[in-house]
Order: sequence, then C-alpha cells, then structure tokens
Amino acid sequence: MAKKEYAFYPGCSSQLKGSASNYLTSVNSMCDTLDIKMTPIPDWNCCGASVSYAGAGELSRHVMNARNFALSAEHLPGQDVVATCAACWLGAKETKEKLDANSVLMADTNEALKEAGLHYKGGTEVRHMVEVLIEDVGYEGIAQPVVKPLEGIKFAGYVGCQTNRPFGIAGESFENPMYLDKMVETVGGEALTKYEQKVSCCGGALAFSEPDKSQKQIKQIVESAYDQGADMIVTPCPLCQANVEVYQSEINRKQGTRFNMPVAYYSQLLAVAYGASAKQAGLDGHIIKPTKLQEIAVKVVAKK
Amino acid sequence: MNAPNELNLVALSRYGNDFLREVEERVEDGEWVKMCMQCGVCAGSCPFGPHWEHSPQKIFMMIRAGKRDEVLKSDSMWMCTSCYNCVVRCPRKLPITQIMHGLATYANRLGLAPKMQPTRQWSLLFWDNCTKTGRVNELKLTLGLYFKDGLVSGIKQAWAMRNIGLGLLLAKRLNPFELIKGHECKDKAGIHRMLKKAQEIEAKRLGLGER
Amino acid sequence: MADIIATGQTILVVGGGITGMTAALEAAECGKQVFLVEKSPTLGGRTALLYRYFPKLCHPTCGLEINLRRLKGNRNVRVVTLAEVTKIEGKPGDYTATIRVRPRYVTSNCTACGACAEAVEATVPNPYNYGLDQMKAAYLPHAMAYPQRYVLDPSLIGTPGADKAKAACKYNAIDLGMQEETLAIKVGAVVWATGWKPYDAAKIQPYGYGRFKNVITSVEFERLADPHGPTGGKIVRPSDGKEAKNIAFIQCAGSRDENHLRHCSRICCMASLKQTQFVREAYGDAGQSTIYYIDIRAIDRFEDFYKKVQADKTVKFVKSKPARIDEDRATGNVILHGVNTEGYHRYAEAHDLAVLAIGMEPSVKGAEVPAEVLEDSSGFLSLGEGPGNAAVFGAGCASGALDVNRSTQSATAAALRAIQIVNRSARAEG
Amino acid sequence: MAEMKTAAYVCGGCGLAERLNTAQLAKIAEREGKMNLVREHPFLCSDAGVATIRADIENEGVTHVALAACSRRAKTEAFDFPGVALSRANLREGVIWAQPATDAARETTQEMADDYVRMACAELKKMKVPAGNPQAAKNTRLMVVGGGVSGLTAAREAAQAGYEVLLIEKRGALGGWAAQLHRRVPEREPFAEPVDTGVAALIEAVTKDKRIQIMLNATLAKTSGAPGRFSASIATESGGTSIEEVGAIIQATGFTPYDASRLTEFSYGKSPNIVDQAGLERLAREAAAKGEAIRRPSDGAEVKKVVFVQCAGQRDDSGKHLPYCSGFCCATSIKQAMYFKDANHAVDTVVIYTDLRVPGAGEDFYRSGQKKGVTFTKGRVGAVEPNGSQAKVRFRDLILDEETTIEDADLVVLATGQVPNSGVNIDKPDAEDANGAKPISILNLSYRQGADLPQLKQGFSDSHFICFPYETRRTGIYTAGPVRRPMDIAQATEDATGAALKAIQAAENASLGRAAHPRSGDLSFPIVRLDGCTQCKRCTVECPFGAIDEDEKTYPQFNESRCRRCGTCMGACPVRVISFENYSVDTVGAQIKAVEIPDETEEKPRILILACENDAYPALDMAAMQRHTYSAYVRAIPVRCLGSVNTIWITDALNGGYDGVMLMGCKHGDDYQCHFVKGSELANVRMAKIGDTLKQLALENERVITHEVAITDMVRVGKLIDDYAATIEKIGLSPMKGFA
Repeated sequence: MAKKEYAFYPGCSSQLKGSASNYLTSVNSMCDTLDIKMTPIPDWNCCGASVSYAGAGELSRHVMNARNFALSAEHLPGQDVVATCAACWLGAKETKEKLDANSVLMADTNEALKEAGLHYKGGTEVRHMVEVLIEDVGYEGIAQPVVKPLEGIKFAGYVGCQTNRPFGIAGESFENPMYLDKMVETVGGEALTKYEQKVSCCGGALAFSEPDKSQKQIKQIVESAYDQGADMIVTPCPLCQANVEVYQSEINRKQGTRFNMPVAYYSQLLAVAYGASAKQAGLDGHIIKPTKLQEIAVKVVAKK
Repeated sequence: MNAPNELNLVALSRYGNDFLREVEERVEDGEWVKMCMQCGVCAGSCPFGPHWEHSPQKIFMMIRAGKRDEVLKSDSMWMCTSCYNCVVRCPRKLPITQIMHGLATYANRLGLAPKMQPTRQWSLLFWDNCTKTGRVNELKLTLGLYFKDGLVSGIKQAWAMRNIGLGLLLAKRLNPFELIKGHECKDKAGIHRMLKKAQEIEAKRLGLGER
Repeated sequence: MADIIATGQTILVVGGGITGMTAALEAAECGKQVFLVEKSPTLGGRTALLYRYFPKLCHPTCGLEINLRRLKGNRNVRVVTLAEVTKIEGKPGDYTATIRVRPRYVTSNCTACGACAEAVEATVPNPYNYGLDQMKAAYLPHAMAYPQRYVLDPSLIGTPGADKAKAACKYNAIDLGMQEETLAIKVGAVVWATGWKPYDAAKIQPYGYGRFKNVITSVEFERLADPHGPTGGKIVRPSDGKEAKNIAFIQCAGSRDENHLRHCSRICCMASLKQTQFVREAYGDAGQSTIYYIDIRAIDRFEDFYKKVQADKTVKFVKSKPARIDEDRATGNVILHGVNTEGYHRYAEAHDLAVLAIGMEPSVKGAEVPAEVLEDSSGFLSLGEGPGNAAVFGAGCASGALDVNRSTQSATAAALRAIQIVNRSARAEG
Repeated sequence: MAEMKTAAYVCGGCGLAERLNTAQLAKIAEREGKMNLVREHPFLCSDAGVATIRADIENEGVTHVALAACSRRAKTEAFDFPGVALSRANLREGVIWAQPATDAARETTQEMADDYVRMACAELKKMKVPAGNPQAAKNTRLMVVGGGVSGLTAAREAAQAGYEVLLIEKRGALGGWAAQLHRRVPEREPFAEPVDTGVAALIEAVTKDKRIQIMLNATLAKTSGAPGRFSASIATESGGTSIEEVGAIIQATGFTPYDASRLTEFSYGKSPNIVDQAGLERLAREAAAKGEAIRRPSDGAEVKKVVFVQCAGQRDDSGKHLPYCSGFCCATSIKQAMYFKDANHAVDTVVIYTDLRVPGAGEDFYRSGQKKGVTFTKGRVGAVEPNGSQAKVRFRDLILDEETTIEDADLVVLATGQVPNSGVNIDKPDAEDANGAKPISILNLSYRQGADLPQLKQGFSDSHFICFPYETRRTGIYTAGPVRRPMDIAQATEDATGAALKAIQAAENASLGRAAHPRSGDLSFPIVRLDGCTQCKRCTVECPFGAIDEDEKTYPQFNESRCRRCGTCMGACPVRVISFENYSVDTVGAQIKAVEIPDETEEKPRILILACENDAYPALDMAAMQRHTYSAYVRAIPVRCLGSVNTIWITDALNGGYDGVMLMGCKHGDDYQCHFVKGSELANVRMAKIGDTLKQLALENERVITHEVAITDMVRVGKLIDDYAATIEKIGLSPMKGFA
C-alpha cells in the first residue's frame, strides 16, 4: 500500500531523551512496520500544555500552536499534523478550532506570528496517532503485520482524559471508549473491557503541584487494574503513563501498598506484536518492567 | 504580582460591582457564565471535586451575585486538572475547563490569586520554562518545582523523589545534561518576539493595558 | 363501523394513540367521516402502556375503554392498523393519501381465542413491555388491544411455527399468504398525531443505561408497576429480581440538554412524582424514593400533587443533575455521584434501582414522513396549522411535549381545524 | 313498531361446544327463556353466522336478539344490528375462561352458562329499541361568554367551521387581558423573542365575520333550557334585556389577577416602583407609545436594575394566598426582562425563582433570556421594602445558601397568579373567591342545582382533567381558557378551539336526540311515570349533571338533552318510576329473578355481582382472558354506573335467596374515577343505608358488600370474589332460600 506521510509533532516529553522517549522509540518502530512516514515539524515548539494558562493567557497559547501549524504548512505542505502526546494534540486541536471559528483571534495570532516571520492561513488538520491508526490504517491494517500475537497478556486499557475529552476519537463514547480494548484484541491480547477506571483522571499536570490529591486518583487506577486481574495497563497518553507508572513507588512508600503494575503504550504493544525487539519497542524505558511483553519480544519468529 | 495590583484597581473603577460583565469581557470564555442553569453536573464530574471550596456551578452563581473577591481570591479554580469531564457533560455546553483556566489567569493577572497556591506557581514555572527555549526542560522544570519554596524544602523534596529520579535516569527518560543544555528551538528569539507581541495584543484587547 | 367511502370531506387521522383516537372520535361525533390509521397492530398508543396517570393516579385503560366503546358504536370511523401514511398529495379539501398496510396474517375471522399462541413456541421481545420480556410470535398485543385480533410476527412467517399456528386455528383466520398492500384514499384534511418515542437512554453515557442492568427508563418502570406488565406488577430489579425499595429517579434524562434534546419534555417531573407513589403503594414506609432534579415542573394545578408527594416521608428531593452512575459489582446497586447544588453538598448515594425520567422525542424524527409534514428543529410539528396553508394539522405529542390532558385538548382543536376544511369543501361542492 | 319477536343464538366456538352442553343451553333459551326462535351455530361471529341472524331479522321479522357467545365487549362490529334490541350472555369470558377446564368443574360451569342464558333471555324481553329524544331541538348557534383571547378564538374557530356565534362581553371592548399586553411569549420557533400579541388582528377578524354577532357591555341575566334549545336573556348596558336562542354555550370568562395588595410582605401599593406583571405591561405599553425606554414610575428616572419575584402569592402553604402555580408567570417574567435587555443591555434584570417552569420549547425561551443577559437566581423572596426611590429585595439564595439583599432595585415586578372568573360556587354560594371578592353568577342558570358550573377545589370551573378535559357536569356548556385551569395565551388558544368543537358537537348531537359523552350516540333517555312520583326530589338532587329541574308542584322535569344516561335518577327513585327503554329496573330485575337458585341442600350459594360496565366488568373480562379463574357461584350483571343501582335489585336478590351481593364500582372522592362523577359516590351512600334492609330481613351485614374496582384489577377482582365466596361459606347459606 502507498506510504502514508504525516507532519510529526512529537512534543516535549516524547522527544529524544524526553520523559517519554520510549514512547517515541516504539512509535517509530510501529510506523516502520505500518509503512507510515513521520516527518517531524522543523523547529516545532511546545504547545503550552494544559497547565501553562496562568502565565500564558489565551492568545499566547494559540500563537505557540499556530507557529507549529505555520511551520508544518511551510515545510510539509498538505500533511496532517499528527501528535503522539494527548496534551499536545488537545492543545493544538483546541487552537485549530478556535482560530478557524474566530477571525479576530486569527488576525491577532498572525500579527504575533509576523514577529517570527511566519503566517498561518488556517485549515491545518490536527490528529492524534491513535486516529491515524484507526481511521487511516484501520483495525484490519493493524492486525495484518502481527507476527507475535500478545497471547495470554491481560491489559487494562487506560484511556485517560485528553485523547477522550472534549474531542475524543470519532465514534467512541466519552464514558466508555472501546478503541484501546479493540487495539489490544487486534494484536491478540486480552482486553479487560470492564475496567472501571478507563477514563478516570490521573491528576494530569497537577501530579506535580498536588501530589497527594493526584496519587489518590492514581491509586484507584492501579487498584482497579489489579482487581480486574490485569498484567499491565496500556495507555495512549505520555502524561498518564508517567504519572501512573512513576508514582506507584511513592504510593507504596506512603500507604504500604505493593503496587508493581507495568504501564505500557499502545504503540509498544503493536511494535512487539510486529516483532520488534524489546529495545526497538522501548521496553527498556520503564521503571516497572513490562516483563510479559519482554518475554514475547525475545521470542524468535519469522517476520512477515 | 500577587498583591492586588494596579490592574485590579483599574478594573474595580471600571466595572464597579458588575462582576459578571467584568468576567464576560475579560475572562477567557467568560461570556458563557450566564448560561449556567445550576444543574451541578460539573461539580459532580470533577475528579478533584472534593478538594474544591466552590464548585464551578457555584462559582458561576457567585459571579452573578457579584462576589468578586471571594471568587478571584479563591483556590478553587486552580484545582482544575483539565480532564474535561464537566465540558462534555454540561447540558448547556459551557466550556467550563477554559472558564476555570480563564478565571485563574485573570485572578493571577490582578494579583488576587493566593500566593502559595502550588498549581499557580507550577503553572507560571511551566510557562517560563517552556517559553525560555521554546521547549520544556523537564529536569529544570522538576527541580524548579521542588525548589520553589526555597533551598531546604527543595532538597527535601528532591531527596524524597530520588528513587523516581534515579528510575527515570536509568530508563533514559531523564537527561542529566539538560541542566547544562536541554532541548531548545532554533528560533528562540523569534518565539520571544512573537510571545511578547501576543501579550501586548491580549492586554490591549482586554483593556489590561489602560492605566 | 361499516366501510366508508372516502371523499374530500373525509378526515384522515394519522396515529391511533390517545391523541389520534380523540381527534377521530371528536370529529366523528360531529358527524364527520374519519379514516384512522395506526402503525402498530392495535390502537391505544403509549398511554395504553402506562400503569397510572398523574395526578389522579387513575388508570389510562379506563379512558381507553370509553374511547373504544365510543369507537365501536360509531359508524363514521374506519380504522386501519399496521398502516403508515407514506405520501400526501393535493391541496386542502382534496388530498390523496397513500397508505402502506403491512400484513397481519390474521383475518377478521379471528375470535381472539388464543389457540394460535398456544400452538407457537417461537417468542419475540415484547414491545408492549419495552422489550423487558418475551411474547409468543403469535400474539394479542395486550388485554385492551383493538382490534381484538391476534397478529403473527413477520419473523414467524416461513417457519414451521407459522404452519402450527394455521393448523391450530379452527376458524380459518390465519392467512400466511397475506401481502403488504397500498391504499390511496381521498381526504379533505389530515390530523397528524404520530406521538412520541422515548429518547435513546444509551446515548446518555454517564448513566450507563445498557451497561448497568439496574438502570432503567421511566417508561420501563411503568411496565414494572403494571399488573399487566412483565413482573405482574412487582417492582423488582432486572439484575436479580430483588425487590427494588430504594429507588433513584433522575430527571431531565435527555431533556433540557444540548447534547441530547434541547426541549423540556414536560411530563417527566410529574411522571416521577407519580412513580414515587407506585413505590409507596408497593412497599409502604419501607420504600424510599429520591428525586434528583433541576427544577420541579409541576405546572399549574399539578402543584397540588407535588405538595402531596413532598409531604410523603418516603420521598426525598435533591436539587442536582447527577454527574454519573457507577455499579457496585458485589450488590448490583447503582451508585449516583453528584452534588446537591442547594448549598453544595457532594453525594455518592447507593440505590437498588435508578429510573431515568426519559425525554420525549417526536416519533416523526428520523421517520419517513410526507413532505407536507413540516417539523421544527426539535422534530415537532409547529402547533396548530401545518406548513404554509396545507391542511395537515399537528396534534398531541407530534406537535410538542405535552401531557395527556393537553394532548387531548390539542387533538380536539385539530379535529375542529380539519372540520373547518372539510366543511368548506362541502359548501364548495354544494 | 312491529310486535316483539325474540330469537336466541347459541355459539359453539372458542371452546364453548367442548366445555358446555350447548344443546341444553338452546333448550333453556326455548323452554325457560321463551324465545320465539332458537338456533345453534358453531362459529356465530363468522360471516355465515352473522348472515343467519340478519336473515332471521329480515325474513322472520326478529326484533329482539339474544346472543349466547362471548362478552358484549367482543365482536361488537360483527354483531351490529341497527334497530334490533340485543342482549348477550357472556359464556366465553364470563364462564369457560373464568372456570377451570376440569371434569370436576363441569357441572358448576354448565350451571353458570345456563343462568347467563336465562338472564339474557329475561333481559331481552324487557328491552325496547330506543327511539331518541322527543325533545330534540335543532338550534346549532353557539353562545360564547367572554371576549378575551379564549372567547374570541372560540367564536372565530366555530364561525370558520360554518356555525353562527353569539359573543357576549361584559366590558365595553374585546380583547380581555391579552389586549393589555405589550408583547406576548412566542409560540413558534424560534422561541427567542417577545412577539406581537396578535389580539388586534383577532378582534378584527371576529368583528368582520358575518357569522359572529357581538354584544358588548352585556351579561347573562338568565340561562335556561338544554343543548339545542338554550334560552339566554341578556342584560345590556342600556338596562334592556334581549332573549337569544342558542344550541350550546362556551364559558370563556377568564381570570382576574391575584390582588397583589394582599401581599403585604412585598409592599405592593407602598411604592409605585413595586408593580405586578400586569402593571409592568402597562408601563411597557406607555413607554412604547412614547417611543422610549421604561422609566422608574416614582420619578421617571432611568431604570438600572429590575427584580422579578416569581410565585408571588402562589404555591402558598400558609393558606393565605394561591396554593397553585399559574404556569404562565415564569415565561412572562423572562419576556418582561427582555423588554429591558432589548432596550438597553446594561440594565440589570434579576429573576428570583424556586423552580423555573418553562416546559416544552419554553426551554429555548429561557435560554434566550440567559443569552440576553437576564440573571436567574434560585431563591425565596422574604420581603420587598421601599428604599427611597428604590426598593430592597430580601431573599434567601438557595444555591449560595445565604440570606441576602438587593438594595437598589429601581423596579420590582411581582409575578402574581390567576384567579378564575368562575362565578358562584354552587356548593358554597356565600364563599369568597381567592381575591376576597363575593362572586356574582356568570351564567345565571335556571337549573335546580345552581346558577353556575360546579367548581373544582381552588375555584376553577368543572372539567374532567385528564382523558376528557372538556367534560363538565352541565351538558352543552363548556369552559375554555383560564377559567378552568391557569394557562397562557398559547394554551388558551388551543383550549378555546377544542371547546368550540365540543359545543358544536353537543348542539349537533342534541338535534339528533343523542346523548353526549361518555355514552355518546345513546338514543335512550329517562322515562318517568309521573303518576307514581312522590315528589321526593331525590332524582333532582342527585343527578350529577343537573338534568332534572322541578316544576311548581316539585315534580321532576327532565331535560333529556342535558341527560348523560347514567341512570343515577333510576337508582335514586324509591318508587321506581324512572327507567330507560333499554335499561330499566325491569331489565336488571328480570335477570336477577331469572337465575336459578338451588335449594340449601345442594350447598351451592349464589352471589350476585352488579359491576360498573366501564371498569369492573372489563376487569372481569380481562381476568378471564388471562385465565384467572374465580368462584362459579357468582352471576355478574353489568350496570351503566353504580349510581344506577336501585336498592330494589338488592332486596329482590336477597328475598329471592341469593346468599350475597357484590357491588363493584369506581373510586370516588377527590380523585374520583367515576365517569358520571358522582355515581359511585351516591351508590356508596345508598349502600351505607342497606344495613336497615338487611336487619329487617334478619340477614348478616356481610350479605351485601361494595368494592372499588379499577379496570386494571384483573388479578385482584378474582381474589375479591373468592374471598367473598369464602365469607359466604363462613356465615352460611341464606335462610331466605325457598321463600321466593
């Protein structure tokens, strides 16, 4: 099939050596197999994330995102901007919708962009990698290259907030989105569809400023995964991944729990299923090792 | 800027006790506040709900009732985790998340936001950090957060989190060299000019410039 | 009820619920010829599926009995069931309506003896209990069904069951070869009374209808309380048949909500107030009803009933639109999460059963209807006259969210509007 | 009419032939029932079966037909023989479906069937085919009382249908309250802006319509007669009266706003800046006329803040004010707030409400008000006090949960309610209305039972308010608009249009001598043998519909077209001189006597059931359809209404050796479910007195029992029967057996 090309917006955490660098690694491996070409937007900048508002105000946030749009339109004309980070996607998409709807805001934005020698005409499509997989590749396309079905692994699909609300994935429900479960099943894993904390909030950016409150959330998210008999949690969001994985030791320390629940990215599942090595799938990037994935990753089978 | 500042006095003299109009004109998506019908779905949907002093719908009512100080000095809207539960459930389609952010931003601009509110500090820190180079410097950001309340508590926090730090380090997800030179955009200067301009335009639009 | 020759002076009434029946009867009792067309196999519509009416707590079937008697005694009305109007052409006083009649597979020979139902094993979900139970594929819709004649479900045709049914009928009333037919009739005016349907509760995601067994709709609850219903009138939980004594009633389920229905469905507040009294009737002081509401719209004289229910110690009112419903896996209880906005009190309340006071969606919405039937943005026919100067008059819940009382008023008014047209054409024809 | 020829037809279908000895039934019809002609048929409702009957009617001159088949509620279309008297023995629902199909039960089941055949034959012989009301009068002109939106609409809509209308209005101008409005709430999409009231156009249309005669400054001095022949003497301003003949009447006399000065806590009258909604409309009209914004009444200053107080003197528990909600006021306040917002967005408008009641598309209007910046506060107003040239509004904010005050309202608008102009309360003629006024009669009916329509509690004119909203207790007189229920213009318009149809219908039916709802089409009517009458007045007092007047010698004077054919008069009459041609003391009495009473040695009790034909009898049918069985000792007779039950039936039954009598009627009281409103209640009162009769006969009280049975009671009704059968067994068989 024809190569699919996108303007890649990795975002700060998923860039090389970022806190989600292993996400990037797995995405690259996954895209190779699926014959998807991801070209990073040259000199892309931070989206401002969801927590920068106090300093940023409204316009500056839009300007930051518009700069990325302008750059992508200039260097990668006609390509959709694809983000792997939920916050980047949300921030960018919000800007896109606001600018498309509000000519005054658009004018102000361009007035500011001029200072950086840029102009944004509008109309850039902003999408999440998950949308690319579901809408452009399709579940059949996702299944096609599988060489190592993830048999015997039970996944709690933790969708979280920002790939799900307010925009969400087309055709999915806010309260009970199924796409992550479908992906898991597509690559041969067992999806724990009754996982209650599927769309709960992990505290997001407030994990840093309100650790105790956030860790309450995280505790429920992990506990419920254990209740369901999960081997690991899978998520599409780097912040969710970090929060839910990283703070387990904290929670254990403070509350005497014995959490040790791996948290993987959907892209890692696909990569491993497609025959990638543990390293290629970024499995070495975890504090809590996703051993069951690793076991499959080391299995040797003929690649399709 | 966390004592009531001149902007605040100007706002007061301009809007008197018509706080609703002030919010409508100066707060992001503030014109939506009047559309609330007090059903309470937002209040019940918020993951940090239990930690709010005033729930969103109550804040909207307080705005209509002209409780300016209580609202702007409140810690509540800083509790928003941007989970957007309230937004997708609101039967009147209010962009509640944005309004909460907007109120927080405005309170901060007027110097009314509680000084020690951790999310306020975190938010400012984040913005400074990511705009300095155009990209987030995660290590400086994290350390910055720990040391926000001074050296001693900083060391304490950093020590408390050392395992995590170490873990991330081993997982190659924390880059020590970021302390010296981290990620950055080539066109830093352009970004700074661009943002300066954006702040000016917004200040003008919101009449925050006037003295 | 002899056959009638339809002319420009005939009035076509579409929909055989209480609105359509009322419009047809009021016109007929003024001496007018009426053609009454009903989509389902029986007249009676949704009110026939209600246990009691507010505010008198009397029984809808009682009024239905009177209307059926009026109908049986009136030779001016011709009833056609299993029929839908697909086209209306012409001008006021001179319309031609095209009517598609689906086969019933049972002729007027049927004596309603029930032998066919006994012979047939196959079952289908019972729409007259909102699918809460199954019924035989050869069935009499309900005890008040009119015409009092059995029906074969289309799924039965071509199966051995169909032949069993035919064999069991001593009166040669079963005609398996019956085909769909199309009638074209001349009429002078049309009363469009196709009523409403409950909003699809599954779309109200936070409440988990379809995900949690013990979340049901108000129309389903009505069937639970009805002696003719699937539980013989016992108020029990779908999940485990346990007595449902502690019940949450959630108002504005789909209504007053821009994610669902913009309008207020009017009847739901009163319906829930009424249903709390079903709980009291069943469990006395051991029952507990909680109404979660935004505004209690017990309008005009209904305030009385609201006061009566407020005085009932077993009924609690919480000013809150619940944010979401969880299920307690161990007990099957539903847990409502939300905030009482009167003073900001957070709650996580467990109930045996949650009843969604489901919104009212006009039936025409999404249905194939003639162009003459113009809807507003909510799918309701604008009150009173039809689009332009067409003599197609909306009535009852097809024209707005109305209760029974207002529906029959609107039906009576629509009947007069239709009579005005046919009288005019009568005068014209001299 | 040709002399009576009777025929009985025994059906063998639906298992009757299998479960019963139909030959024996035929023999009974012939030998005991004395039917001139008896036939058996395997499938009576088939075309062939019906054809046989029609043939006999045509060729054999059969005038009276007894069908021994299914319930009278089944196959009514098939068994439709115009001009022929018809009685039905309910052998299917009444016998074989209600009895177990066991050999043990065969005998008692057959006995049941035998009796029902005897009863059907006995009834048939007492029946006549009603000829229709001899007093039928043909006047189809309508009179509309009241010239507001409701009255104007009723008049216009009736005229549009081709009917003559007389419209009388007590004031000097048409339009009523609606004409006092600046704008009205929209009734069509988009439900967003106040719109023109349309009253001027309506008045013009009515004035231009040649079919409509208008009398202003006119009131009703006297109304007499009946549907089709009402006579109204109308007093005009000039002092003259004119007599007008009409066929039916629509009372659209509207409402009076609740007197806000009764709301002392809101200081109405203490400051011109505190007004009611009507007052605000006045201000709006004056301002509009001057082409300027509404100004502060006290000093003409600019209005900066307006507060709307909802439910002012409404939904009141204290008993001082209106207990009900008037329904229109929430939308009206939103509309009035828009008057200000549309003129100047800076004006602060606050609506203080407890429940905002804007059903249906009203929600869009509410939303539109919010978009325009109207502030809605859920709160309860405690007090309004003048505050210099402004006003203080003290209220509890229910959301913020605090007592608070608005100090600087330039205008306060009190949303007061509607008090119906329903005339005199005929049950309490001296009672004041909610405004403390002593009502004067509107219709001045020359009826035995009072000058105006009966009122429901809260003073609204009579109307059955669920299934049949227009049915009043005065045939041919219909109410429309706020006089019968609080309502807004949109609903009043619908209401009036419907009322116009009902009036037309009443006049048309009267002219054909037919009954009105609920026995619409019934041609029978009460016939009284005056020579036997003792002038006891029970019939004139008890008729729920005021159909019977009294002449100067206090003999009852029946007005057939006012009559609803319920038979309450027949039930009331101690000397049994009132009857209908097809439903009489005899038709039922004969059935009671026809039942064969086994002597005590057989130990087979007999229980008579008299069941309301609309609820209890269908409940029995449906019980049988569900195959709920009950005692085989009962014999059920449907009655038009329990009110028509004459105590003679009961004494006859007891004297005749019945062991018990069950009366099954509808719920009575406030939430009555009786289709004749008072029938079941009256029956209950009468039965309370039956004790004396029982004492005279030295019988136990249990011998007669009354139950409220609803149409849904198909499970309960069987149980009631079996419990009663058990009771009878306990107290033993009647000692009266064998004396009859």
